[in-house]
Amino acid sequence: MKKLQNITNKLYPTALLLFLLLIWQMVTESGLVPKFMLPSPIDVIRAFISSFSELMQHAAVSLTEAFAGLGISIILAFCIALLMDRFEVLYKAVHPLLVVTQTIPTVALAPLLVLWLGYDMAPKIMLVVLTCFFPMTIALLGGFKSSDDDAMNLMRAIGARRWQIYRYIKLPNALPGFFSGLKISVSYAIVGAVIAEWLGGNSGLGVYMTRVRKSFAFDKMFAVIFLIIILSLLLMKCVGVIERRAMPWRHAEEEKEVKN
Amino acid sequence: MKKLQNITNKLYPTALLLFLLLIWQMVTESGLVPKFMLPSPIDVIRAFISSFSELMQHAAVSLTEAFAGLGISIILAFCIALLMDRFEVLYKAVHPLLVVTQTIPTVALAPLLVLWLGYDMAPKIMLVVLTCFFPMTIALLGGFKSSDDDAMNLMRAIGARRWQIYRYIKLPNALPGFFSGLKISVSYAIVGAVIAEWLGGNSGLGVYMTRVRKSFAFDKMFAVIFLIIILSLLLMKCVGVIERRAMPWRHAEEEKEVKN
Amino acid sequence: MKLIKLEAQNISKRFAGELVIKDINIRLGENELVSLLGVSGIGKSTLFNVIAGVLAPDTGQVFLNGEDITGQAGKVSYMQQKDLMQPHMTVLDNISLPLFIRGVNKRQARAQALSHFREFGLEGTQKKYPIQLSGGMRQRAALLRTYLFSQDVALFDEPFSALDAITKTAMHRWYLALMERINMSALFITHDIDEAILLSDRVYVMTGPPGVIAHEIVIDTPRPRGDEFLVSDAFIGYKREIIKRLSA
Amino acid sequence: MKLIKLEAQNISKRFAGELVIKDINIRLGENELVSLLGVSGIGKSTLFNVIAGVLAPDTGQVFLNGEDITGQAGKVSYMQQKDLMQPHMTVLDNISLPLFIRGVNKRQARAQALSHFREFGLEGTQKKYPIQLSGGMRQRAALLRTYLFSQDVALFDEPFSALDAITKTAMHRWYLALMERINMSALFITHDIDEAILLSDRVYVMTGPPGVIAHEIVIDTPRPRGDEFLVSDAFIGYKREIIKRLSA
Amino acid sequence: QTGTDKPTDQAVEKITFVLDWTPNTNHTGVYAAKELGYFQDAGLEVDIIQPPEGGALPLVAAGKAEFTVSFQEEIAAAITSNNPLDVIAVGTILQHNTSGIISLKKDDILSPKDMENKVYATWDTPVEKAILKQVITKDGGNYDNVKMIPNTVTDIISALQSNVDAVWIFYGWDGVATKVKGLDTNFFAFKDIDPVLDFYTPVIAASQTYLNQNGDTAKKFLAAVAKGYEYAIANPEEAAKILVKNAPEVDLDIATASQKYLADQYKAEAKQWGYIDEKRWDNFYTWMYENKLISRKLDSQTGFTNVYLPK
Ligand SMILES: Nc1ncnc2c1ncn2[C@@H]1O[C@H](COP(=O)(O)OP(=O)(O)OP(=O)(O)O)[C@@H](O)[C@H]1O
Ligand SMILES: Nc1ncnc2c1ncn2[C@@H]1O[C@H](COP(=O)(O)OP(=O)(O)OP(=O)(O)O)[C@@H](O)[C@H]1O
Ligand SMILES: O=C([O-])O
Ligand SMILES: [Mg+2]
Ligand SMILES: [Mg+2]
Repeated sequence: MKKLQNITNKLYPTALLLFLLLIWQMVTESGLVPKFMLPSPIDVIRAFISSFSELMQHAAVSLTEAFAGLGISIILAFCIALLMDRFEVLYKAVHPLLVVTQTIPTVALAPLLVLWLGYDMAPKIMLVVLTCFFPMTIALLGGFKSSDDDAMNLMRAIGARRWQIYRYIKLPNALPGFFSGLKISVSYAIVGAVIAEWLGGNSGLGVYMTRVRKSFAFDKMFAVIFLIIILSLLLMKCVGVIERRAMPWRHAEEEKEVKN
Repeated sequence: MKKLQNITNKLYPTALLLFLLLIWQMVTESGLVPKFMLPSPIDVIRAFISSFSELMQHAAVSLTEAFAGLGISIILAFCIALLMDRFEVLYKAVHPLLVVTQTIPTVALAPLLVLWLGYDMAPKIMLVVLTCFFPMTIALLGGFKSSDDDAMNLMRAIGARRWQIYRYIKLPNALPGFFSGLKISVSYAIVGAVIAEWLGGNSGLGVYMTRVRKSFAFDKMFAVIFLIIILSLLLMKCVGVIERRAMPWRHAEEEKEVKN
Repeated sequence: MKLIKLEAQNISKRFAGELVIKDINIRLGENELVSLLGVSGIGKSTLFNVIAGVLAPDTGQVFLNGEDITGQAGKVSYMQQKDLMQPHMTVLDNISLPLFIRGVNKRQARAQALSHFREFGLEGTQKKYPIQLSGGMRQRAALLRTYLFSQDVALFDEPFSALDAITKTAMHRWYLALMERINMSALFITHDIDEAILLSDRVYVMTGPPGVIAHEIVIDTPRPRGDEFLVSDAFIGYKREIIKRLSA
Repeated sequence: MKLIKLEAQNISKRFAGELVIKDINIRLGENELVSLLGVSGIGKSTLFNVIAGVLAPDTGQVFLNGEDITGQAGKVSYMQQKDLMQPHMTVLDNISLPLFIRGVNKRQARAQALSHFREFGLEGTQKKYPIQLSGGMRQRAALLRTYLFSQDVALFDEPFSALDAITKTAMHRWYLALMERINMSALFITHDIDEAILLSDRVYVMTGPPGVIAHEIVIDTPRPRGDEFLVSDAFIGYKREIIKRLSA
Repeated sequence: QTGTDKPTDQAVEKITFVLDWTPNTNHTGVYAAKELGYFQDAGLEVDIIQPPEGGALPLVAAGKAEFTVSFQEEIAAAITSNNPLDVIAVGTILQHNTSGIISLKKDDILSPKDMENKVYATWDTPVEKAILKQVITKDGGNYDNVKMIPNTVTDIISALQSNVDAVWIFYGWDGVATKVKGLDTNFFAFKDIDPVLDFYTPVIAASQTYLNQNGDTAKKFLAAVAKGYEYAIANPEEAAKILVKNAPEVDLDIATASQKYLADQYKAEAKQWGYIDEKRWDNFYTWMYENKLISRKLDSQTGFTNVYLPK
């Protein structure tokens, strides 16, 4: 039953996607749009295959940067969110500024980052951190702050220390938010790394993208864009899998929902 | 009472901000970091004042693009969300693709947009739409879909037509989500317009930013960044004000919360 | 027997293949208040949804004043367990909603609704938002909204179950007094045995699953019923009987 | 009077300048079950928070076995209206939580908790998550958690009010039977007059605002109290008295 | 203002001209033509536009712009790609390749081989690497010993003071800027090492389709532009002011110094501004093909034309 539903659920978007691709192919075939302005899907697939090994090499670099940046973001977000939850003064002082930092056009900072941090991975990782840190922190903080007051009263009534309240109530309560924040962040992370690479570097999808663009290979450029999308989706899927592992009680809740 | 609290609430972040600015000023004064790598806050303020009229001219262009893009996004988001809520098939087919489009690095598409749409405002507005459309649609759709089933049953029981259910239940229910989506979107909109302007044009903060960057004027570049932040915050504030006007019942709810 | 306002015949309904209610037959006479008592999940709300025309039954028919209204919404009033006041509308607009829906001009609708505010103990609340009302007031507002939609036949799905005991008692008193003044035939779902006995002319006891009408008890204590009824022998007798039937 | 386990003397508490409870004096004897009855918002939970040491009173003291425990958490068991089962822990871990907190080794804690599962009607649920339990089971699990924290003195804040009438009746029966077997002194908050009479040795009636103890009623019907007690004259007498005191 | 003899009934033709970079002294002639009314006199209304990152050739090919600033090697890439772009050079802005390697005096980079073991900020393009290899090898050095780091130089002054030793620059802007700012530098130009490297950079490009349909307009445009550059050659200081007026963020001191330098470079020894020498052009394309920088051999006289230049 459930499996069947899964299949039909995927049928609609797949059909729509194929339909869109078909239209795209037809538009380019018809010559309505010149090829150099819009390569056809088949051109793009061909470019993807022919430059596959290059793409993979560059993807490895971008992924390394994305993961490093994500890792740092997560650790930072945990520390800051914990401190902000623990110390009200800190929350009051830092939270409004955090919100403000979100309006900083990170991409605009990229040239400065290169100037400050040099040409290696550091500025790229930094840009990823700047992009991902905020949603992670807000998600975690939301989880901590939304913990049930009554549950915490209960914990206090049974004599729990502060860290025990974090251990048993606040951290588990923050997990769902953490994972949805993470899902957003993984796709930001890759895109962040790519944008940072535009600013210079020897390898990475952003560098490759600049190169193929400068040699007017739009088919390869589209191939890179598609690779980025695929990588983002794969990573989001991975987060989904980890999420299910980390929160086994969610199965129970979902089953309950299906039943009702 | 409330006013006093408002003031102390703003005291902490303001103090922290001033402290950070002070440190920044001291770092640059001390010569620890060469001026060309990091202009001091005072340099930036000076740059802001000296180039104020230019900044305003360019800001007007960027804001026009941002508003046009936002307006189109809102209209589009409303239409698409309505259709997707109304027709389940459409929801099933389009929603997964919408999520996927979110992983497209819009900035990467920018050069293509210029190629396709030319030099004027069109590609910039298009990029703003691509950036803002998704969060708006998802927010609206969430509001429509989360409308209370029982309330809708009640409406049906009293003989309400479909449009009446939208009028009295679904649209008001989607408003809070709409406004938080809008708050995110306004800051995305400005940044989106600026990034699009990097791609070429005669005016706009992005064009100006590129120029001052390429003519070694980092103090002016920081001034642009700060202007962008200020504009984003102002716009978010405006949305907040409109939100309060559009949802008078929120006052009642907030008062209740303060009391409890 | 009084004139029959509403009748449900042989109603059955399945969800995902599972039989939830089976061959339900109930009647509601003019100006009668009839309660439906049963444990959680037995299918009481499902039956109401069928009667209200929001849900199509698998078998059976619903008649209002002898006319077949099976599957037609908007024929009888319906008040759910939650008061379902819309937070974004003033109390007055919430209450006027059924009239708006029916296409009554807004000014007229509001005036009509307002004319009942005193009777329903809602004076001075018209410009407030629902969140500013107490639980009891919200229920009275929902009741007035139901009443405005149709003074004829109303379905009440646990209208008082969200209230605390003291407020609930006050609401019972007020409702009994109201019933003396207005004409309304009402079908009532409740979990609360005391409430069913206090308010009803008859009580249907539902058991299951699948949900069936296991018993019908006529409460023939005359109205008005005061507080002393709650501690009378007659009351105890009904309660004993119902507890026996429910656990059967 | 039995040995006094718990005593609260002259408790007052203000929130934002407003006096919520005023000069509250209550006692709880060994193995006694004492109920606290009062309308919503009168300050019952506030009083419990003070006794549990979660909230500091403005005036007054709390004594446990003659020792001043004012403002000290972790001295008495506390069960709130919501069952507060943590969704992310198995039923067994939820119940063992007080032992974990106290620093008992996890395996030992689980074994100790498990040894009571039969008694509390929870066999077979240990590996489940709370969401997979029925309302009644969750309340029993919360009760066991409370019991495991301290067999001595427990505070129950509306433990059964979230249950439907039928389940609640079953829980009452089960709880009365449990009381025969275990030793526990319990202070009980409820909105439900019937419940207070059925379960308690004494009932404190709170009125206000500010919340004060208006009256104390001793329910001296001997235990075990069966279903027929609910419809007995004595029961009616108590109920009449309480209704009078509450509305005074 | 020159007296206008333009017939008023003739419709004004709009032209979009896309730069290759932010406004600088390479573009002065175009700004001068606009400022001094040469375009207006020719019945043209010219919009000067800042470029997209990565060049505007596709826009010209797509008909979104009429003219753009490009480079000889960029045109080679465009016309040899899988989906070739319809673009062609219609005139050169500078007669010679004034680019080369700049470094601080203290680094002692006097000729290409001195770049060994020095840090060079590379744009990481195949053409650039091939050129470097060519000059270093020819100078007797080993190209592999140059330390390459990605080029993100936006400011030559600060770059040379950071960990970068050598940067590829156009002397007319960055080289002059270092002088104005008082830096002691060494510089060598590629064309002085190997004549084949005296290719055309920057040039003005258009699409052949546009030229075929609007030959007269193109001629009018280029005539006005040529007049603008002639003005810049004759009046460096006035020309610098015109540029700064149109791009206020440009440093007037650098611009003036740059104009003075470029006055001798716009036209140099050529008989007219913009003229592209067939041999020099072809030689460079041959060199590109031999170094596998383009996928196919280009015929002689491919990629440029002088026919739209004023006679
Ligand atoms: N739309 C639906 N789809 C599938 N199952 C449903 C649906 N609505 C109700 N059910 C199931 O039908 C049964 C009866 O539900 P119903 O709400 O009618 O019970 P109820 O007697 O009103 O219970 P309560 O007293 O808790 O309100 C339940 O098992 C419920 O899960
Ligand atoms: N932390 C708090 N801060 C301010 N006011 C509070 C706080 N906790 C409770 N109150 C107020 O104190 C009063 C008593 O609340 P309390 O929860 O003790 O009542 P209660 O008798 O338990 O009510 P219920 O039966 O609804 O649980 C209420 O008016 C409530 O709004
Ligand atoms: O224009 C640039 O290629 O940076
Ligand atoms: Mg129901
Ligand atoms: Mg309470």
